[in-house]
Amino acid sequence: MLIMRKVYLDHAATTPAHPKVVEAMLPYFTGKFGNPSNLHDPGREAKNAVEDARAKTAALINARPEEIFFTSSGTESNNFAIKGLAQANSQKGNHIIVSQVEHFSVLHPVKTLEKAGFKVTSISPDKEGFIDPAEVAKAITKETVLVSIMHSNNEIGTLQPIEEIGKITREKGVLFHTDAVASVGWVPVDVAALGVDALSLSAHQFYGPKGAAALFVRKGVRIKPQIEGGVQEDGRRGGTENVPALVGLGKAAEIAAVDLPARMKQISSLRDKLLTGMGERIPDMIVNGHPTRRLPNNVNVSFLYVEGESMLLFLNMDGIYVSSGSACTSRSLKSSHVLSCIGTDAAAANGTLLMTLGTGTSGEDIDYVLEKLPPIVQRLREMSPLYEDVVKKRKTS
Amino acid sequence: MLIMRKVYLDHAATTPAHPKVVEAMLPYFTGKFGNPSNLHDPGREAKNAVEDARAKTAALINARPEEIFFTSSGTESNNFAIKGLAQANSQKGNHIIVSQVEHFSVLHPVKTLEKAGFKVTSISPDKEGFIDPAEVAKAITKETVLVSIMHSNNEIGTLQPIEEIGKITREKGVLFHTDAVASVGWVPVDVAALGVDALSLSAHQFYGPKGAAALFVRKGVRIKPQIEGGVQEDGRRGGTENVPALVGLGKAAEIAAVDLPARMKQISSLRDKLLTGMGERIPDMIVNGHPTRRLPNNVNVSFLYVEGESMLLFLNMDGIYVSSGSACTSRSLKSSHVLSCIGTDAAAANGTLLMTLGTGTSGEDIDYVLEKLPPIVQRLREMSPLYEDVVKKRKTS
Amino acid sequence: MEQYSSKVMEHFAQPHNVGEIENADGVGTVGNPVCGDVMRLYIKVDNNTITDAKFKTFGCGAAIATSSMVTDLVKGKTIDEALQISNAAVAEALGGLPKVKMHCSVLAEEALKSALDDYYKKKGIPSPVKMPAESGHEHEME
Amino acid sequence: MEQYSSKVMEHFAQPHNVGEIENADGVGTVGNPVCGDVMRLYIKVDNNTITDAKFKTFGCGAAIATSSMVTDLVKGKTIDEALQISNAAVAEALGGLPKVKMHCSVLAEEALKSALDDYYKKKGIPSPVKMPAESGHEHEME
Ligand SMILES: Cc1ncc(COP(=O)(O)O)c(C=O)c1O
Ligand SMILES: Cc1ncc(COP(=O)(O)O)c(C=O)c1O
Repeated sequence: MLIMRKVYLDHAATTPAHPKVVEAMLPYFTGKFGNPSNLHDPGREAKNAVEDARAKTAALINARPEEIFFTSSGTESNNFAIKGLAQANSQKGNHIIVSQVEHFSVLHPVKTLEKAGFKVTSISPDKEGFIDPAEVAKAITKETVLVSIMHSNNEIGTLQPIEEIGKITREKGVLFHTDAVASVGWVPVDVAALGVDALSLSAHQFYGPKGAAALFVRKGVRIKPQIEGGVQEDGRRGGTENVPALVGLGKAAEIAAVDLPARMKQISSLRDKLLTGMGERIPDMIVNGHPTRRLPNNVNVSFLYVEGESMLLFLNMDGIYVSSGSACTSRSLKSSHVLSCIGTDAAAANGTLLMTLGTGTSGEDIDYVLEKLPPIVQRLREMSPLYEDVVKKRKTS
Repeated sequence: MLIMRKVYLDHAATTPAHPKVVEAMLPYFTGKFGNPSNLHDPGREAKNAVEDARAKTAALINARPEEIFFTSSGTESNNFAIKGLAQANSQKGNHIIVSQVEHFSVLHPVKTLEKAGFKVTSISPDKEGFIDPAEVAKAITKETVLVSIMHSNNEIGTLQPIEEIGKITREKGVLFHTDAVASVGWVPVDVAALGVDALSLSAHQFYGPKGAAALFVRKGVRIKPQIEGGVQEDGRRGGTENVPALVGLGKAAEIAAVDLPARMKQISSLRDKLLTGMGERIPDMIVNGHPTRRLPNNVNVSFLYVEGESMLLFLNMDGIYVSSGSACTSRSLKSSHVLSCIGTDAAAANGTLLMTLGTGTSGEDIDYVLEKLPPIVQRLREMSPLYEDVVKKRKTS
Repeated sequence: MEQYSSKVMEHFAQPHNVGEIENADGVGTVGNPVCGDVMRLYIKVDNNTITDAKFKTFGCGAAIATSSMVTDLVKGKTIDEALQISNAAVAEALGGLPKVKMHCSVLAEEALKSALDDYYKKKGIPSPVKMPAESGHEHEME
Repeated sequence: MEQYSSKVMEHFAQPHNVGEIENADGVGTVGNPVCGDVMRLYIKVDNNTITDAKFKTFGCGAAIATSSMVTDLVKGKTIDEALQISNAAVAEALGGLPKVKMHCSVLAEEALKSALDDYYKKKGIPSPVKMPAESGHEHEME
């Protein structure tokens, strides 16, 4: 029997939990199942586990344990940061600055605040998705209460100049949040060096479990709870703690802290192999994002004249799992807002594949993709009226 | 070696996950780790698992799958219900009706809405914690947009007349939410029979995992998302789904649907044995809550002249795990608002133990408690100046 | 999003009638690359009967499958019969389409009508073809 | 809430000096059952020295442990020395208390001062005792 190779290249969507993460979580479902709010031994045991996880999560980003507030997802962390910081500090002003390429879990809460009377400045990126710190500086007014610029973009992988922006916001006394959900576990993230006041991270993005995430909030910064009515998380976020998942987050943070340098080196070299290999084999390919300031595991390319979902589905039949920026693969039927903001032609955007590598990706996996992908693109091009038109035009010219 | 008996009587705080629940969850951490938003096979597999869990959760409460919105905790479900329903339907009016004995995850969001301009009527319970439907009817005005009355009280176990209140709210065209976090899995809950428009439940309260909960929202009822920016949960609640935990919730719901009648019968008979046994062995004991309309697993008693935390700690040394309504065991250092609302004397409230049985509780466990508890109460009374005064008074009279 | 039916996947994986017809009697191109779907349909007409149909499509799985299906359906039909083919018929023949992909079947109907319209034009006959009303995407919330 | 130190648990599980002193030279009762803590402290004084101390306490683990500790501390001390015993000293002797339980050590200091005050009153001497300022709970958010 032939066993088909499976190549998962969608680590920006989610990662499998590390086996040691699952092992660490397991005792907390049945044996050590206590509620951390309780005073008895089972409660204490659970409380200690949560505090241990908090310390490990803090250590990964160079924060203090009491600056870590656990949530259930990166999306919740971003909602908490945007709404919580704006609401708790609105006496300072009612102006918010974001970038156009933020995740919707930042942009939608910002839109909600806008409806409630906040003013919003949305900074546009350059062609490579980069936000110019000078533009942020220029946008800051006396009324500015919060700046939120993501640490790296989850689609095109561009790393933002957070440290530079942090210097500006600190100088001007403005709160600064960064969505580091796509970064933590893949590149070094140090809240002290970055000078941020709040930072979002999500466990399932770096080999932790789904359902566990955190918001770092610098000591002394006020934030309004969004999930209210519980003493948990120092009164900032109610709800019985998801003890096993938080233990898993702690473990994933511990592993990432150790593995990070090797992880980055190995993955970026495979990333380069994939990118170069595709470029050699497939004409009319555009690489999106910044050539060097990007996440080590991120490949975002547009294949002209073909549509993303159909590529994705053919790759799926070969056991290769990727994402696409295509309108057809989004539930909104709009192609990626990130690609459109960096000026990618809409037709090209619809032919975009997002391939994100992981710690388990091998050289053979990349070879396999380089074998399977080119004929798929070629076959779809031969089926494409856009390609037909281009070929005819090329012939006549 | 003597192995100490461990008797966990704090199932209202949290339950262990059922072994079959953990078994059902396990494949979704590493093998089937996909993100349900993705189109490829790992994504589909995860999506199917979430939809299966949704169907099972719906079945337990007689809802339709598309009426179930997953969240991360009972607290989040209550926040979502209160804020989401009030905000989405504020064109109808700005008056909210709740009871005084609601969980803080209902009361605090209501307080937040009150600060934002909503008017609130808070219905007081009778001595047994019961809310009179006639009082709810009386409180409804043209401006009333939402009534929220809990299905059962998590401290004193009183079951509320939800069906009667549902008749009134339907007649008056007012939205009705019930917090059934303490009820689901312990007593039958049927959203059709109850006539509610929204209902909260939480997996860890009935042998599911922590981190998985749901809000039922009747089809056609509008609700404003609180965690925004994701396509998940039909656009109502963003954030990558906690797939393993939701699978666990589905499994717990499936098990509860089958086990419920046996569960109720067995547990209520042990509950009666505990209550009678304590009453026979310990003088000056008050039973809180309603004698019959109460959760089958709930025992809430006040032992006069002694303080709850010290009882709890001595019981803990004997491997018996309970909660207390005492001010000292709450992080707020205020004794239970529920006991105070039903008129329990504050000193008595500080001597309250909450003991909640579970499916694993045995007759021997109860015997053990009946052996260990009376000498603890007696010892603490002999240490108590309040008891000294009472004994002296009794002697002289 | 709902999953594709097995029939859709069949037609997507091995689409029928891919290609061009040289000197076709009618050609219709509909859709927009910005929205992610462009369909081009070629027909050969002999004695008022469609004897051959081919397509080229830039688009998602559903777009390719509906193109494959609509070309299957028209072959052997008279012009009048072909004009009766609705998007619902195409979707039904594929065992249904996910709700958000129904616009692909509309596009297939449009492509066919546009090819028939072109056929009339080429013939110099006033075209009786009415293009379907709904042709945009159903935009769901993000 | 932080956990109790092992010293606190020791004094809670096996408190020293529980009981009454018949015909005590000073008795002080402080606290309020509504707040969850009432302490009563008895002292026996001989030649300006506290020769015995006993307590009865209604309260949490920390309340019982601080009562036990403060009675230990005063035994053998002169009245003047006893007046110097602060709540911080009691907490420190117990290896620290959780922040939200510091009020229990304040109560223990109060109980002692109240017993000493009573001693002076019984003796008919004007009392030099000043009750500590802070005596309420630190109410944290719910
Ligand atoms: C940059 C960024 N922010 C936020 C999120 C949302 O995180 P979660 O999936 O944990 O809700 C994601 C998820 O992919 C992300 O990439
Ligand atoms: C009645 C009631 N509502 C809400 C909650 C909050 O649920 P969770 O612990 O899942 O946040 C509880 C928890 O004990 C409860 O008993």
